[in-house]
Amino acid sequence: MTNHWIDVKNADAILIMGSNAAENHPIAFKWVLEAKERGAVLLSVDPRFTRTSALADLYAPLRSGTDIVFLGAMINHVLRNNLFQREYVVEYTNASFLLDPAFGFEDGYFTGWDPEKKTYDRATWKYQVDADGTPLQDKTLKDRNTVFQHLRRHFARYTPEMVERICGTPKAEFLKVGHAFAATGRPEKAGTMLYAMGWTQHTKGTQLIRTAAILQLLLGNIGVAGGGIAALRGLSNVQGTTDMGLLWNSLPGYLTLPSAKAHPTLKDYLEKETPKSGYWVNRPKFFVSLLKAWYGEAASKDKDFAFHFVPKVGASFTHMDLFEAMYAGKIKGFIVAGQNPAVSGPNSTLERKALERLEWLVVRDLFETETAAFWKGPGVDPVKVQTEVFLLPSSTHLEREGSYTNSGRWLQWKWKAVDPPGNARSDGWFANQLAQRLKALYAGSTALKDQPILSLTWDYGKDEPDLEKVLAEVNGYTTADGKPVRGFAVLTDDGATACGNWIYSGVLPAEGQNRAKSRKADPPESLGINAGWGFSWPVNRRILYNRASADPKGQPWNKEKAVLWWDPTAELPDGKKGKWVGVDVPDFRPDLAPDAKGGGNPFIMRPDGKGALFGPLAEGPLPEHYEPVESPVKNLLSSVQANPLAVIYKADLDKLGDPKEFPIVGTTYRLTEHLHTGSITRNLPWLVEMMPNLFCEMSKELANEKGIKNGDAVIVRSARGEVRAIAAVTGRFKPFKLGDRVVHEVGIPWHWGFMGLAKGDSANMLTPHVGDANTRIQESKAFLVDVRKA
Amino acid sequence: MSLTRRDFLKGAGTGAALGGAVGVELGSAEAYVTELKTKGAKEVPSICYYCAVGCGIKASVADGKVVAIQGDPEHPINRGTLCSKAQAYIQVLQHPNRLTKALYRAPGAAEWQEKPLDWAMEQIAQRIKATRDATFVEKEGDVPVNRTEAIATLGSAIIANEEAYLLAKLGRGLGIVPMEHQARI
Amino acid sequence: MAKAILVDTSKCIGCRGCQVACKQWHGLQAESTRFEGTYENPPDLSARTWRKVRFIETVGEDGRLRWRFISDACKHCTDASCLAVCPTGALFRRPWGAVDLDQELCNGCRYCVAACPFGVVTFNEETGRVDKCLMCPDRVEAGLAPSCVTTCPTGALSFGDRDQLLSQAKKRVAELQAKGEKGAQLYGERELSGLHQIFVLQERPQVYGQPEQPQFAVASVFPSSVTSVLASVVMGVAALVAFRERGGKGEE
Amino acid sequence: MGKNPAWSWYIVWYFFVGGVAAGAYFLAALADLFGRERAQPVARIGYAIALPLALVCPILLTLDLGMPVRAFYMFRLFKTGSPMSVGSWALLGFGLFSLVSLILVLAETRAAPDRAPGIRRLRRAVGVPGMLLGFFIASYTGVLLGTTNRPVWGGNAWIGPLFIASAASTGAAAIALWAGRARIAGLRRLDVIAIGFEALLLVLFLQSLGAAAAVFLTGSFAPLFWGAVVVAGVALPFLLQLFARGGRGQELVTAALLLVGGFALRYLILLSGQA
Repeated sequence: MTNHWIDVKNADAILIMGSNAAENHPIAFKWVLEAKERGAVLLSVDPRFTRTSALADLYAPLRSGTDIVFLGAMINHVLRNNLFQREYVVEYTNASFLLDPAFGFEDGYFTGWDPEKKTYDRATWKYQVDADGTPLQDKTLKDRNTVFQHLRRHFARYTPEMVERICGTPKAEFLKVGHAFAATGRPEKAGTMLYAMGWTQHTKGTQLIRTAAILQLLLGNIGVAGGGIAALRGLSNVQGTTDMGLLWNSLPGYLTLPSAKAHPTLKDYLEKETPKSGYWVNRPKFFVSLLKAWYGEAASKDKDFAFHFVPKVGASFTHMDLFEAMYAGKIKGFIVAGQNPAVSGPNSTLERKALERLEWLVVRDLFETETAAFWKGPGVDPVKVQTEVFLLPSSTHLEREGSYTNSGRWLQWKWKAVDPPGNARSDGWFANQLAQRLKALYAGSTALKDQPILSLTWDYGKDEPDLEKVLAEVNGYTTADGKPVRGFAVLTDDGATACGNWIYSGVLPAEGQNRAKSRKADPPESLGINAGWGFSWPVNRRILYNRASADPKGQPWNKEKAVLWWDPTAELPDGKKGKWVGVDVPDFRPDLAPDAKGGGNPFIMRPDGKGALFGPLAEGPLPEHYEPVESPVKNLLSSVQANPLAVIYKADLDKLGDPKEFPIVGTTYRLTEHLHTGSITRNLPWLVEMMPNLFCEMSKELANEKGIKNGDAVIVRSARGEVRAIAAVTGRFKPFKLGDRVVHEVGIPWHWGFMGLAKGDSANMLTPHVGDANTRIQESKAFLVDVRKA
Repeated sequence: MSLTRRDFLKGAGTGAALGGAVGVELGSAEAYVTELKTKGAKEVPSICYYCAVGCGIKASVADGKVVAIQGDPEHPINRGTLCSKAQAYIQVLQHPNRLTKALYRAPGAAEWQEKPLDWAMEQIAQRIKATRDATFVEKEGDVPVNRTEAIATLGSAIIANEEAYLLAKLGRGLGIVPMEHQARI
Repeated sequence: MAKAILVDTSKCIGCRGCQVACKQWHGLQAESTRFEGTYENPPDLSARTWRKVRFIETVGEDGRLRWRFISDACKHCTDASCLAVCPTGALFRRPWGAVDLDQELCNGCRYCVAACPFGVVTFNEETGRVDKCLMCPDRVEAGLAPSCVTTCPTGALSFGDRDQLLSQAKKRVAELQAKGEKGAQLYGERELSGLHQIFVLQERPQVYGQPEQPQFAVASVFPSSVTSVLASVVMGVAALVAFRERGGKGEE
Repeated sequence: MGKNPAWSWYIVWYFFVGGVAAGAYFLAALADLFGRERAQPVARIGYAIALPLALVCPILLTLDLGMPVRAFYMFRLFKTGSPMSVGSWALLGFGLFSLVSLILVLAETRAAPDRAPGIRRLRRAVGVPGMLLGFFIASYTGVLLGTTNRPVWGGNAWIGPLFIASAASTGAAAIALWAGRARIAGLRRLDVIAIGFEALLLVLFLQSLGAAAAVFLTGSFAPLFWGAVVVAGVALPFLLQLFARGGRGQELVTAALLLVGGFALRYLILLSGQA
């Protein structure tokens, strides 16, 4: 989230799309309804009428996988009717930048497409620059090569009629939503968008979110209170664990793991990964401080801070890559903790089969999960499974301490309430034990390959680690005396500082001070910044890009909801006058005056300081609609059916469905009453009694066609497998009328599995191993199925 | 003998008057009093386990047991409120099927065996070492790559930052590249 | 001062925090259920489910679909049939309005079960006694709100002085009507001389499974008694006619 | 709508047995009051029947409770708004009066001739409040059903009267059966009036139900209603007692029919509100 949960109350319009916030983030809805009480309009766009839609002022249905068309048409609507916030767009975005005249787009492809290699040559995806390399601009936005004019032309094809024919949204409903949200284009108005997996689990998920970002930039909604784009993350610390680098190519603080090809040496890494301008110029300080934190003494300057210890990536290992490799027998050992891929992994038939090919598997969880029990799952003969499995009992969050980072980037400390039962232990304990045991096993080895593990700094106590000590390392310290650094601004690239995760730096600014433990809330009637509650990364900033909440002269666009403004009289520590003041920590150099060079560039993480309407991703610098890899219809916008760069896996169990055999769109989602794979919640009687069985929601029309009655058992089938569910025949799903065609969609929650108190088939038996072109997240929100009465 | 509670009479209203609701109570029936079950319990603040809203919860602990889990009224996001999942969380702590012992399943076996935790940890460490040693790639050409792609880790997104940091540090320290978690799917 | 719970259905998102909060606070066991084509479960209020959210799909006059949620529990009526008929005094009224139940005094006669106009009071087969929502007297008397209210994220449930909640509810109804919600109405102000759980509804009570005109069961004692006395008189006269000896005529 | 209280077979039997006991008693008392020597068998037999049946009643009621050991909690309160509360006390009183009346019957038969009239006077005096309790016992169950929010029962004011008429006819039937070969004066006349009255009340009851009457008339209860209640319990005994002159055999058949009809009536009314 660019902003945070409470800030939603400051919005004038809330578009919930790709999320069912009332269902999956019920407490967040407190703030959605608070905004509504204050007069905000609540818009719900979803294939199905959800608990969120029930509270919305306007609801518009759309076929799964067509969100870019819907949002693109909103962009078109805003541009055509001059509803965008012109000054913001001109000053704060790259709208006025001139693109290479050779850049263009035709029939689904941007310039540079190589049909042989199936990749883009990005040579033309760039600005025209002057001799200094500064992009050329036309602030009138009239030049046909401006980003703005490209945007206009690109989205001109995204008309309300197209929305009706592709998304199945009645034109009138689309226009109502589009109009209501476009009203936030006025400078004093703010609109926010809440999304979740409904936007990410597509083969063009990243582009979809970019479409949203473009719209928000056009409407001047980024950086302001009540604005922003809110990724509603699904698990209590999925934000923090991502921040900490638990993704294959990531190191803590979003420092990329070096690759063998691009970064053979530290010098290569720093040169290639550090831009010339923007905040990332500091990357060497962050990276070197990380190496110091990890490898201590061994990370000496003369040895390139032990850069060679860091594993260099070769092949990709995103979730699906990992399981494909496992299925191919390339992965021998697997450690799974608090996750349950046998249920949550797409094409779970393949992923379960992959587990059989492991030599050993370690699972740590609260209950016996499907992943731990894969060897006795449906259709599996234990005798034939040679995998050794260790299942270790885990403690719950109330039986251990530590900090969680919520979706709004707030670090909050949680105190331990009780001791865990029996041999249940925390993940910290597991890591600590394992590190000590491995260090002991490798002790004395002089082999080069064993030096990284032997050099790894590790001193957190014997059993349960001292987590505040860990947090102190994460925060960073000066290597000379071990004193905490006050923030990442003082980190250095010469080895004088160590820091485990630069973005968290400042959480322990002084010894004995842990800002994650701060518990001073703002009064309810305030703007809701709550700077005294927890610690928000970076540097306790609550609204990212908040320089953009003020106009180019430094005055707030909306005085009533002012976040930041330039005070020319305020005194700086050095006695000079003029600084940014307000209720939040400036996301800007605090003394950089609006009229100074760069004083009007709010997006400091970007080299040019401008919001990127034009921003290259794998499949192009502007979002374009393609049909899902499995779709019942032809792409009406171009002859390119699916995202040309979608990742499609080709193992024998990776089958794709033919629309003739599987004419119905299938989608998966979650329920309030269960969490993810249900490994916890399907064991809790109070939750099971509310949601006992797997069900499949479908329209009355489809049910009629198939002779299915509400409550009947049905079989939902895809090219990958089939599941048995109970039919929920409802008016909340309606068939989509696409021109003269009718397309049906069904939905099925993915919480069930074969273990636990409430058992059922897993919806992911149906979903495919196909992934987003940028993130490789699976396309489980739009795939093809058929339904029949069981 | 005393008249029934005045409030009964008051409450009974018109309809009861028609029915002649004049009652006499023979026994003494004071309104029973139940003590607040959290009375005297220690309130431990924490953060909800489930989604990423980050609601504050407080666990009421008495005699080393959690007797109630409620919303933290001081928390600015949820202000004491909680959804159904969080309200049911106490059942995890009281659950008869919670894992409390290390279990081991030998190749081809049809059942789990209970094992001492220490044994399991040592075995795991040895498996990691064996697989790492057998699959470690020190160099690709001239470039030191120091990695193994034959050991993978997955999870978790519901552990503390500090724990995640330790796992990341240890994993990379061992040279493991395939480390993923819930954020990808 | 009479207390009450206000249920504002226009703010309910159906998260069912209240439903489970009640179970947690009172330690109520789960029921065995099956998904029957609706999110709503368990199917009804019961001895183990004192509060539940009902999910109602309905189509308005404008042809648009609505999905209504209502958090339902004991209404704590002023004219409380259950309390009025209870022969043992197990059901009683708290000074602040709640209809409470002393399990120690209940002998399981089930009269209250039949008497309740809302189907709230339920016999518990396991304990041989009845059960229902008590409005958390332990919490209220300690200065807290009932657990369902405390947990409600959106303010769909609130607790306080009944008078104050009533005026709040009326204001809300007016607001909703001004927004075009023509079905917005108050339920529980006058019904049964006033409920201690009052509702802001967006449709007719019937749509939410609530009786339009709940009846105070005891109201029929008087007419029934009159007819019974008259019938007794008739039988007295009949006996007089039958047994009075008139010289053995008619019968030997 | 209230939930189904699931009152069991014990309650059907209680309604029936209580009705017979109450009917027998109030008929006995009325015969004692209004009849002369020829009506004395009605009084003696009626009192004699009332006591044992009155003793069975609390047992049946107790067995139906969720917590039978707490049956005596019924006597914690006396709540005039609750028919069950008042009924419990009334049942206690009725049992006492039945006992006293039976003692006085036995006392009279064994007393010296000069003391017998005094005892009978005393019995008549005792019989008056006892009779009132009898009427109460006969009807309060109907009032109780009316004081609910169940289908058929809720708010209905005709079940009490119906139960009184039925108590009279089944009480008379019980007396007739007890008497065996002996003829009892006045019973036939009483039957005719009571059954006629019952028929009238049945019509009023059904009419008050409106559309809900269908459960009896055409619904799943219809065969039992028409067969057992209307034909066996009302029409046949009425016609037999009015027109036939078949002697003792006929009396006994009529009595049996009345008991069957009375039982079926209670059963159906209890079931219809719990369907």
